[in-house]
Amino acid sequence: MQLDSLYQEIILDHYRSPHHTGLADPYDVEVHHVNPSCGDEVTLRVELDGDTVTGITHESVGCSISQAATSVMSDLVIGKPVAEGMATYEKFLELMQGRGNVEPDEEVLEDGVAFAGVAQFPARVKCALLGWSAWRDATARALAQNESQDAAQQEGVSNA
Amino acid sequence: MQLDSLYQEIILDHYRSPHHTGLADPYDVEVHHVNPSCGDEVTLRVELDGDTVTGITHESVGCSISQAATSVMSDLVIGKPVAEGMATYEKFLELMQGRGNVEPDEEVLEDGVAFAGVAQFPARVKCALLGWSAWRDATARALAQNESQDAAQQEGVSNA
Amino acid sequence: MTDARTTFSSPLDLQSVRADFPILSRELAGGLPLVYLDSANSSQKPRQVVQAIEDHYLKHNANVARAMHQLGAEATAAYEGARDKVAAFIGAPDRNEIVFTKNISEALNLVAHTVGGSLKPGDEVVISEMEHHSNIVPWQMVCERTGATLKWFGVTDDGRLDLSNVDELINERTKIVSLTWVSNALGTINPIKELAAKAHAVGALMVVDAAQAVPQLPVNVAELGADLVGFTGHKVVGPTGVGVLWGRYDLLASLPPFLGGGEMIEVVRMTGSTYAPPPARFEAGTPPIAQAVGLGAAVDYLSGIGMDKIAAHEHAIVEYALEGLKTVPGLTILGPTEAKDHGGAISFELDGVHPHDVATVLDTRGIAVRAGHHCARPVHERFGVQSSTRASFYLYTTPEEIEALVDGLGFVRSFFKVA
Amino acid sequence: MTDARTTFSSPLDLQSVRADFPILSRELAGGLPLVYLDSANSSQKPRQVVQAIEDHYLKHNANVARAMHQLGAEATAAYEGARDKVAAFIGAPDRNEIVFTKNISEALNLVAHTVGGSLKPGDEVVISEMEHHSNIVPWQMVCERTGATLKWFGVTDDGRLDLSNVDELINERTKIVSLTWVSNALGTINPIKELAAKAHAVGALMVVDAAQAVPQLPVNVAELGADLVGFTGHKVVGPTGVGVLWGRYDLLASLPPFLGGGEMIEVVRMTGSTYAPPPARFEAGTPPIAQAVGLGAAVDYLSGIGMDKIAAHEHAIVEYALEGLKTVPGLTILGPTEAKDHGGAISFELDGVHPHDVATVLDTRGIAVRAGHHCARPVHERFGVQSSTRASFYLYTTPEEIEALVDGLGFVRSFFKVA
Ligand SMILES: Cc1ncc(COP(=O)(O)O)c(C=O)c1O
Ligand SMILES: Cc1ncc(COP(=O)(O)O)c(C=O)c1O
Repeated sequence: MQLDSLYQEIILDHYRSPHHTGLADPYDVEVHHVNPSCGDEVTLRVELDGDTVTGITHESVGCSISQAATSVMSDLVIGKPVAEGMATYEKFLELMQGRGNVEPDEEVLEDGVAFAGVAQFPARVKCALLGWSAWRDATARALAQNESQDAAQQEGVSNA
Repeated sequence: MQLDSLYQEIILDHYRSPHHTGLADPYDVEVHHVNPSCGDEVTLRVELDGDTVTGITHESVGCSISQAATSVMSDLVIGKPVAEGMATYEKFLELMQGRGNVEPDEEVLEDGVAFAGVAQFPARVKCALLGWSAWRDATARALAQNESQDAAQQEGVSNA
Repeated sequence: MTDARTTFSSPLDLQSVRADFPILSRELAGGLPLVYLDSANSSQKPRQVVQAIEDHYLKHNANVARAMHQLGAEATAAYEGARDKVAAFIGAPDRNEIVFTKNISEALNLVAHTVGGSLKPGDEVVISEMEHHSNIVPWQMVCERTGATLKWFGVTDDGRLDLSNVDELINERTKIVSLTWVSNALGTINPIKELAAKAHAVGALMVVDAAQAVPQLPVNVAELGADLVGFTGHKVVGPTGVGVLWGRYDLLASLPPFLGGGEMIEVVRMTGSTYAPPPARFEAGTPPIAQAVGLGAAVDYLSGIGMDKIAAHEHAIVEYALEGLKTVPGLTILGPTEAKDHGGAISFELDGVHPHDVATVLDTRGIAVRAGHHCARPVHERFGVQSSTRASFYLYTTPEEIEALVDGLGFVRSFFKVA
Repeated sequence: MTDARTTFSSPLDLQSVRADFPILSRELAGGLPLVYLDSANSSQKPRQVVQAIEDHYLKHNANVARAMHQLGAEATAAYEGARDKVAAFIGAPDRNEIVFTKNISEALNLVAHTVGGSLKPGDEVVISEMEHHSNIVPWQMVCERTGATLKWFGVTDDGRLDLSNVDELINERTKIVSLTWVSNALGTINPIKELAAKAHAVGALMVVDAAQAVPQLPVNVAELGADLVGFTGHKVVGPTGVGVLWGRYDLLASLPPFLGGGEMIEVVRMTGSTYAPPPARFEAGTPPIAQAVGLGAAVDYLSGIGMDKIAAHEHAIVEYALEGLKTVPGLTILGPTEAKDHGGAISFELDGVHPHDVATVLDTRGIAVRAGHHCARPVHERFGVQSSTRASFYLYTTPEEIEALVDGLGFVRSFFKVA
């Protein structure tokens, strides 16, 4: 029973056929994140158009939870403004850290509600957050990079 | 009672007027030993004639036990062959480590028997051994130094 | 009796505090009661701390971080929970600023190694003459390795930091200022906040040895203005085998690792490795898990009583003790003789009796004090004394114990016939 | 069932051993009994060890070496007594060859720092692909610092050290060979004695990571022929927060200090310091006193049972487990598949199920195993796997627990529909 609440069918489906895998070109920033305690790894590319996330692709090795969570994260964030993606992350984080006492918001989290059971397995919370942390890092870098390019263009300076 | 067994009159006498203090010239080797846990220090000079200890002088800062023990040690060792001094040391060490269960040999240890009570104060055993360790170190060095000088002389080589 | 001694008042209910520390009612050899006046050396432990350790081993023991099973999750929650508790206890803005070490000595070596590793000839490190050896030797070692120069504050005759040349000492070459907050030898409480501002004004980092401060004072590292602050578990009614380094997160994140091994890594390849972010970066190998848990229980215990009350008690006891010691003929106090800005340790000399002999005679009366240089040889050299006797106090120290010390010193004098 | 499984026999009275470990009869969530198969990660503690720690804190607690009073003498006797016990347990010729550290990771860093500090470009350090990160990263760091070159033994397909190029690897440029005795990931037991002789033949030092060996094998460092050997308290039924470095005395005495601070000094002056002889030289700051005392109780406990019997039990359990695991379809064992020269840890892959998922599903049945790379990423890379599941055993492991594991793996397969 506890097990089924962890391994919901939605999770196993995303695990068996994850969305947005295969690293696409072009992209703004690529990052590589690992979970040092268990060895899960994700390589993730992000593309922004202004403040909107136009693309996320990833390649990862890892358990069902980390793979499925990265797949669901991509679904949730692609096409949304960065700020909305970050807000979704906050909701997801709250769910993960809630030790089972947080009611998930299906409006916001969509397939992400399937991860509610993970919160009862503290050791697996990191797995569910790996893809998110990669996306947040990549996005922050992409924003900074695009900003400095904009600034350079406005000043009429062109970077090689 | 316990106190009086530690601070025997003999010890306090040696403490108040230690023998063989003031660093004499000539000497073979000078060493400086410290008890790092409490800061007691002794500078000690030794002079040998062949295998006989002809002189020990010392200057020290430290507690009654360490000062008195160095004084008694000097009395016991001066004029004796090195081997006999080392044997006396072994007896003294045995007494110190005996936790009060070793009967001191007054023949060998003379005034040193007064330290029997120290064995019941493990923290003070180091104090009673400081002068002895300085003497043993200095003597070992002096023997080595004299030997190499002898060897040099036999080979007809003179050291500056 | 002087006024201070007759009007002793403390906000603590000493009887109930003492009931938490079973060792205090232990009988010594000869049926003597224990008068423990050596808490600056190591504090005693309340049963709550010992119980927390026992519970951990017997019910929740497993390795942390890496273990995915239920015991592993419990052990990790306990260990990381201790990090939360310690962060809250010292006012750290971020739990990831708390690094667990084995003692404060390791913490100071970690700092000397990682911050000090980038020192160059011409750079200067400033310490003081009243430091504990653990805040001297690591700096000597790193200065020797890097060619940087070690400078130090002197100490005034009344045992305060000599600040007369502060602007000369802390100058544009200064990269690190590392000072004790409360001296373990003199009891002096140093003006860290002001000195941190001076250090920052020249772009230097401020490191604080808070080994004696965290046990006694309400501490808020965010307000202190220092960059790195260390303390040690066994002096805050916690276990041995655990210490803490707090550092500003961005500073910690900029530092290279110290020890290498499990837990501190990100990816290990035979050809090279990358490292985890703080605090993991600085916690190589299996950490002191049960000890951190015990430390968590210790800071809970102290918070439960209230650090403000503990500080007030400490102040009252120090005042009482200073007055009492001043009544002993031939006794000279090293360091400040007034209770203002005076931590809970008092070192002194007794004319004509060596400190070891003082300590041994007191010990035969059940009174535990420390004799020697208390790991602070330079400050003894500064005062021209080879060693001293130190009495130190904590939340469980009673005025009766101070009386026992004063009476004991009278006995020492008569025993050695200096009375 | 195969023959090996039906004929299980151990020299230990498992029921009475297990009675000493209260955690083993703990109830997990959902009322499940605990099946603890993660002892290579951290062992459980018998009540004797926990009791010794409690006794120490509640009756004898004080700082060591420096304290002259009765409690100080008792604490010092307990701490130094633990040194005697550990020396006897591993056959050290001299008690002063035992250095207490916080874990074996610190011990290996100490060695890399002090022995490795004198490395020069052109010098070589040899490790292996099956090392724990704690025996890789410190060497990477010191090689980077000194310009020396890191080399390593490969691992054969059946999980043994690849000795085919040993005479090329260990050559006249080799200064240090540092190898694990028993692999924590593969279980492999390495031929340390032979390799130590090879190292010595070229004038190199032999360092041994005995973190997994000391718990399982009767150890005599004098006979082993190595120069430096480390192990860690929490894996030998002892406390966290304490490790051991053994070294030949003359070698230790020739090494510079590692961490600086209290206890490790001889004379401290502001202008420079001199250092104490070993072991104090390497024990800066207040040592893990209660932890050493607990470790002393732990080695007493193991000696009381008999290390030869524990080794025989471990062998029997490993044999039983290997046979059992071989009955699970789709299961591939990493490393040696025969019990000969096989320590008490077995890592494996299960087709179609990620190790974390294996571990989590087993956990819901009360079975605690480890999933990941067990702080040994390179050997996983060597076998082309990202991670594995590891079951590991100790003196309290029963054949019934192995059965529970095998059954549990069957359930994992059916749950993930790979059956
Ligand atoms: C072979 C080996 N070496 C080193 C270590 C590191 O031990 P610790 O984490 O106690 O320092 C371990 C265990 O984690 C190990 O199995
Ligand atoms: C001011 C100060 N700094 C550092 C230390 C060192 O603490 P530890 O021995 O726990 O590392 C002490 C206590 O011994 C101390 O009083």
